[in-house]
Amino acid sequence: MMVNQIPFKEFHLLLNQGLRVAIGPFNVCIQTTYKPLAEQLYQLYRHYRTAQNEIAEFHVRIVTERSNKNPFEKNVRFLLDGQSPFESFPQAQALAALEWGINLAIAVRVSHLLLLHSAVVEKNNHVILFPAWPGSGKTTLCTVLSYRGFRLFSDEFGLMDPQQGTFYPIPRLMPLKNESIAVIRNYLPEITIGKSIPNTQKGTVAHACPPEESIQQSTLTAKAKWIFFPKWIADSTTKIETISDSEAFMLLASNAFNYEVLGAKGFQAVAYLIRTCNCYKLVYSDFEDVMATLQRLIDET
Amino acid sequence: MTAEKPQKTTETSNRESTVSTLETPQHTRRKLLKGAATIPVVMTLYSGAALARTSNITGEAANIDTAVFMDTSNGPQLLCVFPDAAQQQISGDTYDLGAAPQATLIQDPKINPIAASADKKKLEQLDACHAQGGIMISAVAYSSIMDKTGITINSTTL
Amino acid sequence: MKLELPRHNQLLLQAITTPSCLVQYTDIEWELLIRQARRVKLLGRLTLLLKEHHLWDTVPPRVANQLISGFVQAEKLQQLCSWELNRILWVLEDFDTHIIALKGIAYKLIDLPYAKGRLSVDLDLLVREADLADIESLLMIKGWKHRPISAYDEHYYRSWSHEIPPLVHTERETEVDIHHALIPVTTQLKIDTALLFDTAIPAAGHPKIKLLSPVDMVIHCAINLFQNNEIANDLRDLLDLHDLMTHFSQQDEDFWIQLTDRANQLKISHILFYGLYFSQLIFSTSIPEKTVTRLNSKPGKLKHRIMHRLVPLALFPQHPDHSLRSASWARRLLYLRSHLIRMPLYILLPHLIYKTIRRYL
Amino acid sequence: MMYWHTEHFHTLLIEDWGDEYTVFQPDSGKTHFFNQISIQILIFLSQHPATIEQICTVLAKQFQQNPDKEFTQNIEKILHHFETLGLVKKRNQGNPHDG
Repeated sequence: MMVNQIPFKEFHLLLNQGLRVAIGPFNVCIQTTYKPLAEQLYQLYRHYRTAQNEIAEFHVRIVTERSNKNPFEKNVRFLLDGQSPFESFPQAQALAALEWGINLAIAVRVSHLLLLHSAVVEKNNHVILFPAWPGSGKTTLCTVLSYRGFRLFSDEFGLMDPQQGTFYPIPRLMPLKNESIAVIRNYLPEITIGKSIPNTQKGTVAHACPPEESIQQSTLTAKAKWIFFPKWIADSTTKIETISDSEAFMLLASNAFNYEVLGAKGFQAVAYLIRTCNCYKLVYSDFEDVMATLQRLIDET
Repeated sequence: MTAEKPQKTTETSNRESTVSTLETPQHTRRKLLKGAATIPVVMTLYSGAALARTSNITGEAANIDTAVFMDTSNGPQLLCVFPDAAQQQISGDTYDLGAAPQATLIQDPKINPIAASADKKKLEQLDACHAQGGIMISAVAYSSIMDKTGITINSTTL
Repeated sequence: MKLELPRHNQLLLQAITTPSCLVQYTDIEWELLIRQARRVKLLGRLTLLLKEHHLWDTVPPRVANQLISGFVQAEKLQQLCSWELNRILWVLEDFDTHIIALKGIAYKLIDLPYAKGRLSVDLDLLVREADLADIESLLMIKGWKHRPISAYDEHYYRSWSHEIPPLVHTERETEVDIHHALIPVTTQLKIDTALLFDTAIPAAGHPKIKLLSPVDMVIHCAINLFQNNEIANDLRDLLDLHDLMTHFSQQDEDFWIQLTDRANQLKISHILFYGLYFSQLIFSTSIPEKTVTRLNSKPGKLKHRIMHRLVPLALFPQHPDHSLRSASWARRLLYLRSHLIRMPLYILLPHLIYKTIRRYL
Repeated sequence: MMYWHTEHFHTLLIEDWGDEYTVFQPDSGKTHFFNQISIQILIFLSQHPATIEQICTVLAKQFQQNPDKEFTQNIEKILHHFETLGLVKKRNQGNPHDG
């Protein structure tokens, strides 16, 4: 059952008790009685599949509480299995808190897969990785690509099975930050973007919905073929520079959440990726330009 | 006997993986290390986990009120974090591949938390932090990374 | 007295004591089991049990992935602890002394069954008090540092505790806790560390490392649980105790007599009493009947009854979605107890006030 | 005499990227990057313990260098670094063919 096949009233009721949503290879049980969040989720999660009768890996809650600083104000708190990993947030940031919280839960708990910190898209059954730290514009780039012919795997996590060498899609809401929000609204006016949430820890955030097809195909895995270490530099022309295997190895390994936890398996997985992928540094500013460049590279190989 | 080519020491015998190299891309031989080949070099990779987590969750504190001040015997001290080491490409022969985020407590100027000057002094500590290339980190970010793999500046008996 | 556990805790206990019952668990039960096992650090243990009982193929895939993740993390932390010890030994190479490895790393060194799945975050070592200053400074020269702590905490460690402030090497993450005694110095109980070194046994392959004798290892485990800690979510530590006693008693038939003799000698038999009692109550450890009667001192009836009510409520994890009020109270009371037995009131009251204030600052 | 020897060399996983190497050290769980000369030092020491002079003589020949002061110093520096990483150990005396 898809979320958009459920009437809002029922959806809200499910959220009160614990709504189970399939997000890539994981099921997340989300519980909240905070109605504004229910409304946002009803809009932004509408293409996700519910998994009410399945085991959920993550159990998260958003609860409201009185603010310590201002007794007339209410805050929201994120809970993972009843434990609170963060301070509370202003109510308006409930969605951002939920999304960050789920990311944190994945990042700290999952160790049966290699977790690269990377945007991931797929084209012609080949995965393209964009491993990078925040500020490189990977979410923005990823949003554009996923609505322009590439299938979205994730704007944040490269989930790799270290045995098989395959990647699992985990399409989640894409948190656009600050200037990127307007950039994407202009460039992709047709897509669904949630309300702008100002004053978060990362400035203003607005969540872009992944394309419906990407969510529907989120059980289809694929192997990686290209790795681009991206950097967004204002007004630069698109530049692609090959990098050496050893450098790519070190960059990729240091861009993973749990590379060291996996020990020898992580080492072998990264070595495998480097041996089987073409690795480049990518500098860009213009979407059309970067897409044309990527397309050319894909066609060549 | 050591003049011969290095033996291929890749130990793959215990590799359970079914991964196979189907099509090997054209691999470039441009080296990570540019420059003298006769200077022995070893670089150790530091875990990216902590940095990834900081940046994944939050960034810089929005204002001084949400920054983290640690209580010390010398009054509150700003937690100053040096982020994003992995992105700094230091010019020269090698690439700095980054370390786990480093943090320090700013000691000057000393803050008396109940004095009227406290807010001004807090901002001065922030300047001192910026001068070292650091940022103030929000309390939220701090609490989310306070476990073993994050910045572990504070350890109390709580 | 019987053990009464809420349903969700029964799911956890059954899984550990009778893994064969897991084939009957429904998805809902598996999910609740995993969430509790994670809270009390037993994912690695469950993984080992399922494999040992050839049940791995019956585990639902979503559960199996979480178990593997838990096991991999336990393995990684063990590797980090072993490496930290390796680096400490390297620093102490020219320093003529022995150090005793405690807790998780010791269980690994004696090959205690299931030690491979045990999650231990810190490296715990015991040194002779006379060596303490030298060892601390040798480590600090080679890059270990104390985490910045407040003057109050520094004072707490140096004056009242049985360990120095934790050390962490600048390039690594593992915390090293160096103890000079097994019990905080503010406690009325005293165990002469020299006595422990006298009977310590060598660790295979590590000339500098020693291990507590089997009986002392058990006693230390009981002290940690019922004297030094607050018991909340410490089910794993009681399981350690059960494992140790089971393991040693199989190796040496005089084990139980030696254990009670030693407890009497060290004047901690009332603490060991709780260890024996709860290990048997919860994990059905096979302890000869006479063992308890050989203890010189036991808690009074009322104390015992209260502990019987409180301890299981605190040891087992709360239901992750709805916490029991009785369990919350049990935890609060045991928290107070743990402080009362560790510190005289004139230290304790200011200490608790300080900690309370700091929590709300 | 001071002899250097490798520690658990056989456990290392080494990926060869053409004159540059990434090495996984299971004991420490760390990944290291090596260049050609630094990996050759390890390989040489894994075959038998050697003094700094022996290492320099062999390496200088292999890399067609003068075993001058600077060369020796660089080798010495890296050996001490290897030691802190737990890749090599030094031993003061005894039979060099023990390890």
